[in-house]
Amino acid sequence: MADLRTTVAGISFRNPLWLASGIWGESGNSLKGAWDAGAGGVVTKSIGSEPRMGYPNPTIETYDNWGMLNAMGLPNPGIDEYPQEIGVARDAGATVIGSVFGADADEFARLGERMAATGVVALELNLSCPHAKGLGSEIGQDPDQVREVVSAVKRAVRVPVIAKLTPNHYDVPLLAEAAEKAGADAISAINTVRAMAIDARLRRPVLAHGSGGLSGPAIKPVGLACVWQIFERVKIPIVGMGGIETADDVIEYLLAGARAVQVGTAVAFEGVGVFRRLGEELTRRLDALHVVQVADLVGAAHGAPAAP
Amino acid sequence: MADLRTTVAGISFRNPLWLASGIWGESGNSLKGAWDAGAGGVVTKSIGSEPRMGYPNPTIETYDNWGMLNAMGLPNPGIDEYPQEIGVARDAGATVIGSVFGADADEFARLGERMAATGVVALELNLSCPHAKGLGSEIGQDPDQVREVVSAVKRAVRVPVIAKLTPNHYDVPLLAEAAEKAGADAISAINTVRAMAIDARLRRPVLAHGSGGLSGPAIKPVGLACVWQIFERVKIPIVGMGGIETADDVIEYLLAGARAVQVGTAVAFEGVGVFRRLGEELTRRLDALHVVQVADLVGAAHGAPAAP
Amino acid sequence: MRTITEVSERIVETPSTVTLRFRYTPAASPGQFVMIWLPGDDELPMSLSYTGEPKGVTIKAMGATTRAALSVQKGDLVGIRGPYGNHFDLTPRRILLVGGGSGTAVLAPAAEAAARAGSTVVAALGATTAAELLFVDRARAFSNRVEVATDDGTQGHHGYVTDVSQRLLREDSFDAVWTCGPEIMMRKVIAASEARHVPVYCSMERQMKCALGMCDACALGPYHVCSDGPVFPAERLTPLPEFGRTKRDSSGRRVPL
Amino acid sequence: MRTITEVSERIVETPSTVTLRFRYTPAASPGQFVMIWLPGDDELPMSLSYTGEPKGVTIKAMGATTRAALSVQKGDLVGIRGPYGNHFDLTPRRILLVGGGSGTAVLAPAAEAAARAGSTVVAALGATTAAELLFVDRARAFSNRVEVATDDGTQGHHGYVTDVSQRLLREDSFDAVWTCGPEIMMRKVIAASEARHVPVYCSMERQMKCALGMCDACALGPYHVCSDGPVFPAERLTPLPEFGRTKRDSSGRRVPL
Ligand SMILES: Cc1cc2nc3c(=O)[nH]c(=O)nc-3n(C[C@H](O)[C@H](O)[C@H](O)COP(=O)(O)OP(=O)(O)OC[C@H]3O[C@@H](n4cnc5c(N)ncnc54)[C@H](O)[C@@H]3O)c2cc1C
Ligand SMILES: Cc1cc2nc3c(=O)[nH]c(=O)nc-3n(C[C@H](O)[C@H](O)[C@H](O)COP(=O)(O)OP(=O)(O)OC[C@H]3O[C@@H](n4cnc5c(N)ncnc54)[C@H](O)[C@@H]3O)c2cc1C
Ligand SMILES: Cc1cc2nc3c(=O)[nH]c(=O)nc-3n(C[C@H](O)[C@H](O)[C@H](O)COP(=O)(O)O)c2cc1C
Ligand SMILES: Cc1cc2nc3c(=O)[nH]c(=O)nc-3n(C[C@H](O)[C@H](O)[C@H](O)COP(=O)(O)O)c2cc1C
Ligand code: FES
Ligand code: FES
Repeated sequence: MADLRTTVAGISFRNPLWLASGIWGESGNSLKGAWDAGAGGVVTKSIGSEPRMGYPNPTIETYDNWGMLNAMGLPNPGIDEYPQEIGVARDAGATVIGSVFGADADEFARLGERMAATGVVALELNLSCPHAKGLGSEIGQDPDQVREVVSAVKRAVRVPVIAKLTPNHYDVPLLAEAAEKAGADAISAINTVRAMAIDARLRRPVLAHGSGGLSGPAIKPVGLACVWQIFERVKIPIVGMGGIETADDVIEYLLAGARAVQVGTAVAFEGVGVFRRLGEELTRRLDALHVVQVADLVGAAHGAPAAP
Repeated sequence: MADLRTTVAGISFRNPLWLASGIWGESGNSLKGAWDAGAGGVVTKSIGSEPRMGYPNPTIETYDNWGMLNAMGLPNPGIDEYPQEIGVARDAGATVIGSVFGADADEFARLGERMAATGVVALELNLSCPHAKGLGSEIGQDPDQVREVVSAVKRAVRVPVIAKLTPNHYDVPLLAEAAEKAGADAISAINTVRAMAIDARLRRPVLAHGSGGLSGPAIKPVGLACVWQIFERVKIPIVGMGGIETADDVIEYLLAGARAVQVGTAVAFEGVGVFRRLGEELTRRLDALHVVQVADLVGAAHGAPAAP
Repeated sequence: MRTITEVSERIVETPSTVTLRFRYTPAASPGQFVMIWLPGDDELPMSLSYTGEPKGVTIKAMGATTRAALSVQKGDLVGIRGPYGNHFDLTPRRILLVGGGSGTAVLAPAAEAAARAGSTVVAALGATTAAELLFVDRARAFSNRVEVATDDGTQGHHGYVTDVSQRLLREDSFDAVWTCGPEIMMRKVIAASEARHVPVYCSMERQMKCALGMCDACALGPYHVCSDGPVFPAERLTPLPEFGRTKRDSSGRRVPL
Repeated sequence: MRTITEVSERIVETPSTVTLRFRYTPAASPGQFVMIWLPGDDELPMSLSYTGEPKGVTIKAMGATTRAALSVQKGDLVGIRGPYGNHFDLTPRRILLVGGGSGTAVLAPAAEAAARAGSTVVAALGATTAAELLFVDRARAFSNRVEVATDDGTQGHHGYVTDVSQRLLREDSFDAVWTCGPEIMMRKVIAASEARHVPVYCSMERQMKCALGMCDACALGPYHVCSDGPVFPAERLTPLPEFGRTKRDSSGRRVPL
């Protein structure tokens, strides 16, 4: 039976299927729930310095079974309150990755330090929320600021640092290179794609915030392109995501260059049972393809162009 | 009955539903066919200085009914041969917009001049193909180069110039502003979203070119966000596109700020009859909403945020 | 995917409560809720107080948005998505209903359906004052025993509805108790029912954003009220330290109820 | 959406032609084609020479890619999408088949189906030389009159298959002619049939990229071969200046056939 274990930045995960940030990650009980349901790692909601209410509703729009738009606005209880939530998840034995967002390198560093102190195995820096002015997205689109933020956090913590990138850029690997140069231990990609819903009859945007971020199956081709291109330009490991729903989706991300993946929207469409199903499906599929371990697939589609 | 006519950059169109570039636009007979089928304007395939074979097959991947990935690689017969094709469409009375792509401002200007000489009502500059190195996409992501190209073309021609933008940028309106400053008469958006398909079993990219561009319903939320944001930052008219399949989709683009729209992938999913159906549906829908003319909807959702 | 639909009827139920009826065709079971968007304002979770066509929600003014909802008029457009969540088990038996304030909104259609399916329903309904009593007439149609309580004694028992339900539990025998209202009230209902070994089902309320079991806004212990609830058997709630004590605000912080 | 499927059988039909069979379950009618992807190489349009399970295509080496296709072995994986395009009308009647070279590949399953449905089929099949004659035995199973022609006279009539079909049109009466082969051949078939007022249906070939009626690669006059064809009644083709004379290359330029 195929071995689902994977290693990212020296940390070993029981399987490559992580809970994505912002899904089930505001409360410790939910992190624990996703872990108990079979996730290989659980990423917390992105946490800031202060409690943040997020945007008013509507915060969500769904598109049949192929996509979802959200502008939650980074609601989170703030770093003062949050450690107790992580405590619940850690007590349950979960491998927790702590996500943080901030307005500048200093804030990221301070938050990173406090998050690291909760005992998370790694930090994920949200450099990529497409709908929160001044909180990550502007930083995340500028290679210089990416470098500054990552450097500052690296100086402040000893746990591995994962830089989470936006797809809303003409050259995503450029951002990955900046993160790598600054010492990032891994890249995760992608956050949601900038998007919007308008109601024809009401003549207004649907989301209270106006624009939001697209997630789900519709962005899988976008995520794959980003991971592929990042893999060609950096050496540090990649955690891929965007639209994962099936074992083949996972395999495609691995082939593009990811060492692990995150699952977000599928939790809404299917429930947290998605982790168990994906794990089982992945084992069966790897066995059928005679793949012994996840690592054997990482980046394996590179160098095999579709035409001569 | 609602009046479907619309005006873009001083040119009047019998309806706001244009055939998008790259769909049915390589041959004059097809341009004529789309016009006869009810399109309000027809945009040619993007034409370059030399004949170009494009990429080998596979050039296409489809996703259920919500999206399509392509890397055609800008095949086109070249500007020497192409005028005869436009002749066929013009003889049929079609309102033709000529699309061109080039490697630098000079080439764009020379091509623009020759395309304008064929009698097209306007030029569309393809500054945005996501999968053709050196041909539009690099130019189209750099505001300075956008300005140069548009200025050069404006000096060379008297017909209105439409700058077609990519969504693969952190600040699409910045590109629109550059085009506007350089004298562009209109903006069109969006071209396809950079994306990729990988086959899990074959361990290779599906498209011969590797990456490609996503189109169809999946990118409608992305196109709406771009048009909305461009509308807030420039005064020149906008032609919106990305995933249009229904009259409501058209209305949403109008509300976001478009004065006309283009339809691409829906021609593959439904056939060219999509133009007649959309025209009829749009008329009925506007009547039901008591909208007298298309112009009344343009940008009408701005200033009506979903929450206070 | 929201459906934009017209309010086809607006019924003032009490000084602080209105019912909005609207056409919304997806099938729904009593206990389920919808997200109702008041365009230009918030989107709120509301139990369906009418699960057949036209569907309906019954809204009590609690804060800014629900107050705004009271001014929605017939013909206005609202956005509906759902229905979401689980529902009451309608197997025929003897059911005691304990509704506090707007909590009666979700119990009424469930009791109606249960009665139609052969259940015997006894209802205890409470409110601050007589004018605020909700759906008493509606309850009389599905139940031949409806008892009310008001905090100020203007109608029925002078005091809490839990006094009434406690008495009913003593006087009569039931197979199940269905309750919705302030959590402190539901805690009391549970305590009294457990003493008599009657299983209790509570319809819970928490802040909601996605209603899809994703955003964690409605986290309640290990559950998400939107997807694991809103109807919970009491034995799932009583072990939770937050039940009747804390909820989470929009930021996810725990705050007192 | 492509289906990746294994080649379950590989049959060498002639020195330059092989048939590949594979499991591909979507329903198909004779005349339709698929896009077959040889991973690591090109993707090509190929008519289904077998429309039932396992489906099959019959490929003649023409250029680089089709030569590569000849080396595909049993067990190799190929990508299939489709079927695309229209198909032959299988209403029972008297049908004359005129196949040139690999053109017989698309006619064979159509004639089989027509014969099964009650048609009488007479077949005229041509090739450069005896060894290159395709599906002659298969034709004998659905037709009791199969005549062949070879350019070099190694089998049957020494000369063009159109000589044979012209004679058959004179000797016999037909309700329809189905033809596939070089366009110059099909032009001759049309001329002879029109003289006798027999409607002709031609299966056309053009460069294909999308196969979805979108990219214009297969534009033929006002038609797209992939979505309006590949089967066209002759009266749609004869008015076209390009029919039998020019095609478009990958860039869309008109080039001589
Ligand atoms: C599944 C579900 C079904 C519901 N069904 C109904 C219904 O049928 N009828 C109805 O009137 N209401 C119902 N509600 C509650 C309703 O959604 C809230 O009362 C409403 O969100 C309050 O909004 P507001 O902005 O007016 O009040 P706010 O300004 O947010 O708050 C007003 C006051 O109410 C309190 N409050 C707000 N929300 C809640 C809550 N969820 N639970 C407890 N106290 C709260 C606040 O703390 C404050 O004291 C339901 C809620 C859920 C989750
Ligand atoms: C709908 C359809 C169904 C087809 N069915 C079959 C089939 O069942 N069996 C089969 O063997 N082939 C079939 N073909 C043709 C096959 O797709 C082409 O022969 C093939 O694309 C040639 O590829 P190549 O790269 O090997 O040749 P190239 O290197 O592209 O060309 C080799 C030679 O063939 C000529 N040629 C290439 N393509 C065509 C064409 N489409 N029409 C005419 N001449 C051409 C070239 O000009 C050149 O002389 C079909 C084509 C279409 C459009
Ligand atoms: C409701 C919602 C909330 C999210 N919140 C966050 C967040 O707080 N921090 C973050 O880095 N990403 C956040 N994301 C992005 C996801 O982590 C993920 O990158 C994205 O949704 C793509 O994966 P998916 O298609 O599997 O959902 C959020 C996504 C959704 C749908
Ligand atoms: C097959 C295909 C070819 C295209 N070729 C071009 C092109 O040559 N020039 C161009 O500006 N856009 C081209 N596009 C982009 C479309 O014009 C359009 O911007 C995009 O597809 C979004 O619209 P849609 O979702 O309606 O297809 C092409 C799109 C497709 C699907
Ligand atoms: S409201 Fe989002 S998880 Fe329940
Ligand atoms: S192959 Fe693209 S239109 Fe026919």
